[in-house]
Amino acid sequence: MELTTNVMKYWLVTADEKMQTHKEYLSELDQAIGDGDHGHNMARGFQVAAENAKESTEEDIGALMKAAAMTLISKVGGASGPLYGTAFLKASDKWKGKTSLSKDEFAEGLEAAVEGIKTRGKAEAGSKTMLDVWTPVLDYVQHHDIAAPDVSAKAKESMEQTESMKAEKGRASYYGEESISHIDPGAYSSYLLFEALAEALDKEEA
Amino acid sequence: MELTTNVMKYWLVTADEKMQTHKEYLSELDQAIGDGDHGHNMARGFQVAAENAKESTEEDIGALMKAAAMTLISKVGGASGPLYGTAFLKASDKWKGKTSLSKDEFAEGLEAAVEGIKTRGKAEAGSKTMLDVWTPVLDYVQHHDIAAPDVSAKAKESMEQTESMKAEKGRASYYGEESISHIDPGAYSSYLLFEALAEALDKEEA
Amino acid sequence: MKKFINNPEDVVEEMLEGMAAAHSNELRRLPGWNVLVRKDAPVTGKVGLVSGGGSGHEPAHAGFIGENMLDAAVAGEVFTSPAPDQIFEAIKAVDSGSGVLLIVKNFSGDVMNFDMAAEMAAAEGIDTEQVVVKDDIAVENKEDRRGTAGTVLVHKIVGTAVEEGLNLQEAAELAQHVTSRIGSMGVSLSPSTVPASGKPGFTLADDEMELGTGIHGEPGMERKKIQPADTVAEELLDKVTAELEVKSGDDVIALVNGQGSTPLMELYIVYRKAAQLLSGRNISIHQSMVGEYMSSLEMAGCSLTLLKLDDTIKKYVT
Amino acid sequence: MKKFINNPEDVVEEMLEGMAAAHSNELRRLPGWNVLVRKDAPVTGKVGLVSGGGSGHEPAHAGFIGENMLDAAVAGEVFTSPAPDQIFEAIKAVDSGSGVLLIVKNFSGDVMNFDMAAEMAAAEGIDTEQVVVKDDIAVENKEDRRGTAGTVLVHKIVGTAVEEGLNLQEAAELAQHVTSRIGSMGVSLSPSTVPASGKPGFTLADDEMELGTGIHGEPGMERKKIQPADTVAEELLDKVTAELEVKSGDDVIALVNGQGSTPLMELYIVYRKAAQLLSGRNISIHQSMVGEYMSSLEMAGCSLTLLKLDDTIKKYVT
Ligand SMILES: Nc1ncnc2c1ncn2[C@@H]1O[C@H](COP(=O)(O)OP(=O)(O)O)[C@@H](O)[C@H]1O
Ligand SMILES: Nc1ncnc2c1ncn2[C@@H]1O[C@H](COP(=O)(O)OP(=O)(O)O)[C@@H](O)[C@H]1O
Ligand SMILES: [Mg+2]
Ligand SMILES: [Mg+2]
Ligand SMILES: [Mg+2]
Ligand SMILES: [Mg+2]
Repeated sequence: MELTTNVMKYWLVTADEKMQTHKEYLSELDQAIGDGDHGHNMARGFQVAAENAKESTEEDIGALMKAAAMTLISKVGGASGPLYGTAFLKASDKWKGKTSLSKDEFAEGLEAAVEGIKTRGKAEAGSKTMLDVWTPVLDYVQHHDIAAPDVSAKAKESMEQTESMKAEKGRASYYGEESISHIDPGAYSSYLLFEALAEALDKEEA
Repeated sequence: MELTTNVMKYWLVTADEKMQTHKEYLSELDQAIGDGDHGHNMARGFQVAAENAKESTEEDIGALMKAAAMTLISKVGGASGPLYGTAFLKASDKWKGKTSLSKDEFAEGLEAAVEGIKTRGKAEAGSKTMLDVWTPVLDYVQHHDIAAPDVSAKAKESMEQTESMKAEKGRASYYGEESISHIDPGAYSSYLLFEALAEALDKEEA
Repeated sequence: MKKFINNPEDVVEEMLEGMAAAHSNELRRLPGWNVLVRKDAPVTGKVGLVSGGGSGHEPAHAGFIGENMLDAAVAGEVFTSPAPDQIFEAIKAVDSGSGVLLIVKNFSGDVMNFDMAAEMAAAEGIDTEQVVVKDDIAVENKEDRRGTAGTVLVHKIVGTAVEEGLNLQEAAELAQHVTSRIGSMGVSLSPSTVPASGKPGFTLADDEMELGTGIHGEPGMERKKIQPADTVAEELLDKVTAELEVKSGDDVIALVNGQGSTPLMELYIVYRKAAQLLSGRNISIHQSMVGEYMSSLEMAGCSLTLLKLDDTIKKYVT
Repeated sequence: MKKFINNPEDVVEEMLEGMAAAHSNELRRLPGWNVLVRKDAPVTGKVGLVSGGGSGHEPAHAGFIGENMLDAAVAGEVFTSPAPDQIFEAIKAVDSGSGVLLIVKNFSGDVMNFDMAAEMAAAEGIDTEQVVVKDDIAVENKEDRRGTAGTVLVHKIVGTAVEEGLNLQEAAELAQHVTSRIGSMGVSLSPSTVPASGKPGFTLADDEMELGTGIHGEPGMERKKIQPADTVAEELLDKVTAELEVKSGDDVIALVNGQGSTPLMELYIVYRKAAQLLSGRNISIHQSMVGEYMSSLEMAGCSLTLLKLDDTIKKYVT
């Protein structure tokens, strides 16, 4: 597989579509164990990131993703803004100067992204956060020849598993035991992001 | 007829009982075309006035009623406090030094009371206020040999007539046309006062 | 009714105790009376300034006790005018021999009780003057207009003026002059509940607002579907400027007052539009006030007050 | 949702425009940014003080810009932390070369965004320090405690201290010291509604209150039947004094903060009981604050904050 600049753009654009479509649902998830803004935050940020990507003539994937990172950092706000922003920023650094990514190059960027989230959020997987989607997806990508349906399935399964977890980070942690039996909103938006990636991979394969 | 000091005390005590019994109703009337405090205002003031009257060893009707006036002035508050207070104060002046009142002496006090209300409230009968009970009752007392049932009937009839009037004074005036088809709360409390007077007259006759 | 209270009958007493305890550097309570006075009252050689009215409008009036403001505030029961003996005590406590100006909101109860207090003062040889504030232009007949948030401007301007040495007669004239140039108009979204009654003062549908409500929830001019903030601001502004005949080149003080549960955020949104419109009409805002100055318990809503300045008044705007 | 707004997406922008217009003598807006700064920023030779967070807590934080207080406030979307580039602009605007102290309420979003802003500042050679306020004792684990009304005390005390010449390191240490001696606890009666969502943040039965809610309606410690004000005040006070180990002979600042739609009258009733209990325990109230300092839109409720003073802090209490 090769991920071209166009595929990466397509990833951002598709991610935005999904955030817009699921905006209310994401905020509802956040209403239950947070403050009800996650969908609005994600929709606000990805909208601008996707618009910029669409208009961009940038060929360098690193530069493209860095621009997206900066947009997410400045538009999303809340906790998810710095986390998604840092993730994209760290990945973009690995992808600097490239116009196409091999699977391993892609995985390298993803690994940097996950490290970035962990450092920024002072968290590990298992605390009922977006990391509970990013970490297993990274693991999967690192150890398999990735195919679109598998990435999507992995993300979905991981997202669903956050339902039974107890939140230990972020706003949801104040809900303690009551956070159990709710899906983590950041995990859900991350699942949407990787579903968009799967569609981008599909496109690449087509 | 002769109204003794004891009868006058009995008037105050009975008036208080009626204000307490109808406290909520008076406030409900005031809720419709005012601010809903008339029953609370009247109950607060008459309670203390009646307590003082009960404990008082005063023989002078003027002094007794002046004390009641001062209590009403300081305890009722709102618009009805100065109005009832002034009424009793003006009447008490006419009754100074007396331990018993003839019908004419009583009427003289009542007339002073009505003048007091008019001056204090810058109002005349016909504006849907307590004056629409006080004025006809005064007129009746001035021109008839009063008997308890008649005083009570006159007050009741006058009170009921305020229902169809349009308010032009006090808080109810802001309701304009909407004040129509509501009984004026001050008219109702005045009716209670004269009903109490009727019971006092009854007592005197008994 | 969800309130932090103990017994509904004790709310005023307990509030006053709380105020006196919290602000003991600025004011003190007259023992046994529902009156708070400036700590250093009576101030020698200065005309005393007394205001008051029913409680439930905090910070009015006790919150405006201090230098360049009131010398005393008298607190009635919730939404009920205080009795004359209370007002009289306030007058006695702040009179330094220079006389006392009473600032009264135009409600029949307040007017009558302050009148009686003035008579009591006269009987004891204390000079008083009264100014009755009638700023609520929602009421058509000028003489019947209610006193609302504009009253606070009278406290501040006349408060400054008497501190600078105006005598009682001059202070009364200035107060009258200021009052005649103030107009206010309110709009409410939901009612308040007086603790003693436990029931909301009026009802409004979920999508309705009422234009022109008084500070106790007295009826306004019109009920209508709730409008965007800009539309509301424009309507309030148009009504007030028309009434005061404010025109290009004029200077005003603009006050957006919160009625109780409307967030400061919304008050600023309303203020923003009013300020834009004023500046578009070449009317300059000499001073802005945005916040709760004359509240109505937990009523949701706001009011806009303008004071049309002139050179006489500007001298005392700090 | 009954609010004076236009488009829910524009509330923060329009509020900031309103604030900048209303208070142009005290502050100015950084063009294009959701940042309000002291009019004369940067103040030569003075450490800059920046705070901020989600909007909806007005007057926090912009209402505390001024001498002896903040140099800048950064406004996020309603109840949403502002982004690092916004904070970075604030830092640049107030840095006079003496460095900038960031006062952050402890929410993961705020902490991360202020962290990133500090990194951006470092990359441009601007010194910053941060203090994270964790005053909400309703959360058991000290490190996870939320930042609430106590934050305002840090603004004021450290604001005074830097005006008197403390350098960045000293200011950060003082801020840390002050923060460690602040405890707050809230109790809510009804929720607020974020304009963008249009739905109340939580639900409470008609006879229920929630003890320990956060300023965005985060869950508290316990829901129970609504209690009389005196009981509520005592419970809040007991929890806070126990946590801070306030004892006979100590001096405190006591702040009763309104969450939005609770009338000032009720806040004073709560304050009254707290003050009585403190004085009964021989704890002296050095300074009292009663009102809305850190609101939560139109939430009904209040919180009690104590700051346990010592000689170091007292120097800067004005
Ligand atoms: N420290 C953290 N580490 C990783 N993810 C976090 C952390 N804190 C929050 N999150 C993620 O952010 C999501 C919430 O984002 P959002 O609602 O946009 O921000 P906020 O909580 O500030 O309102 C959570 O569902 C969780 O997945
Ligand atoms: N100017 C007036 N003249 C005569 N009666 C008046 C006047 N203003 C008010 N009232 C009477 O007072 C009553 C209202 O009293 P109350 O509710 O106790 O006071 P407030 O209106 O201040 O709340 C009215 O129903 C009316 O009968
Ligand atoms: Mg959220
Ligand atoms: Mg009434
Ligand atoms: Mg009343
Ligand atoms: Mg948020």
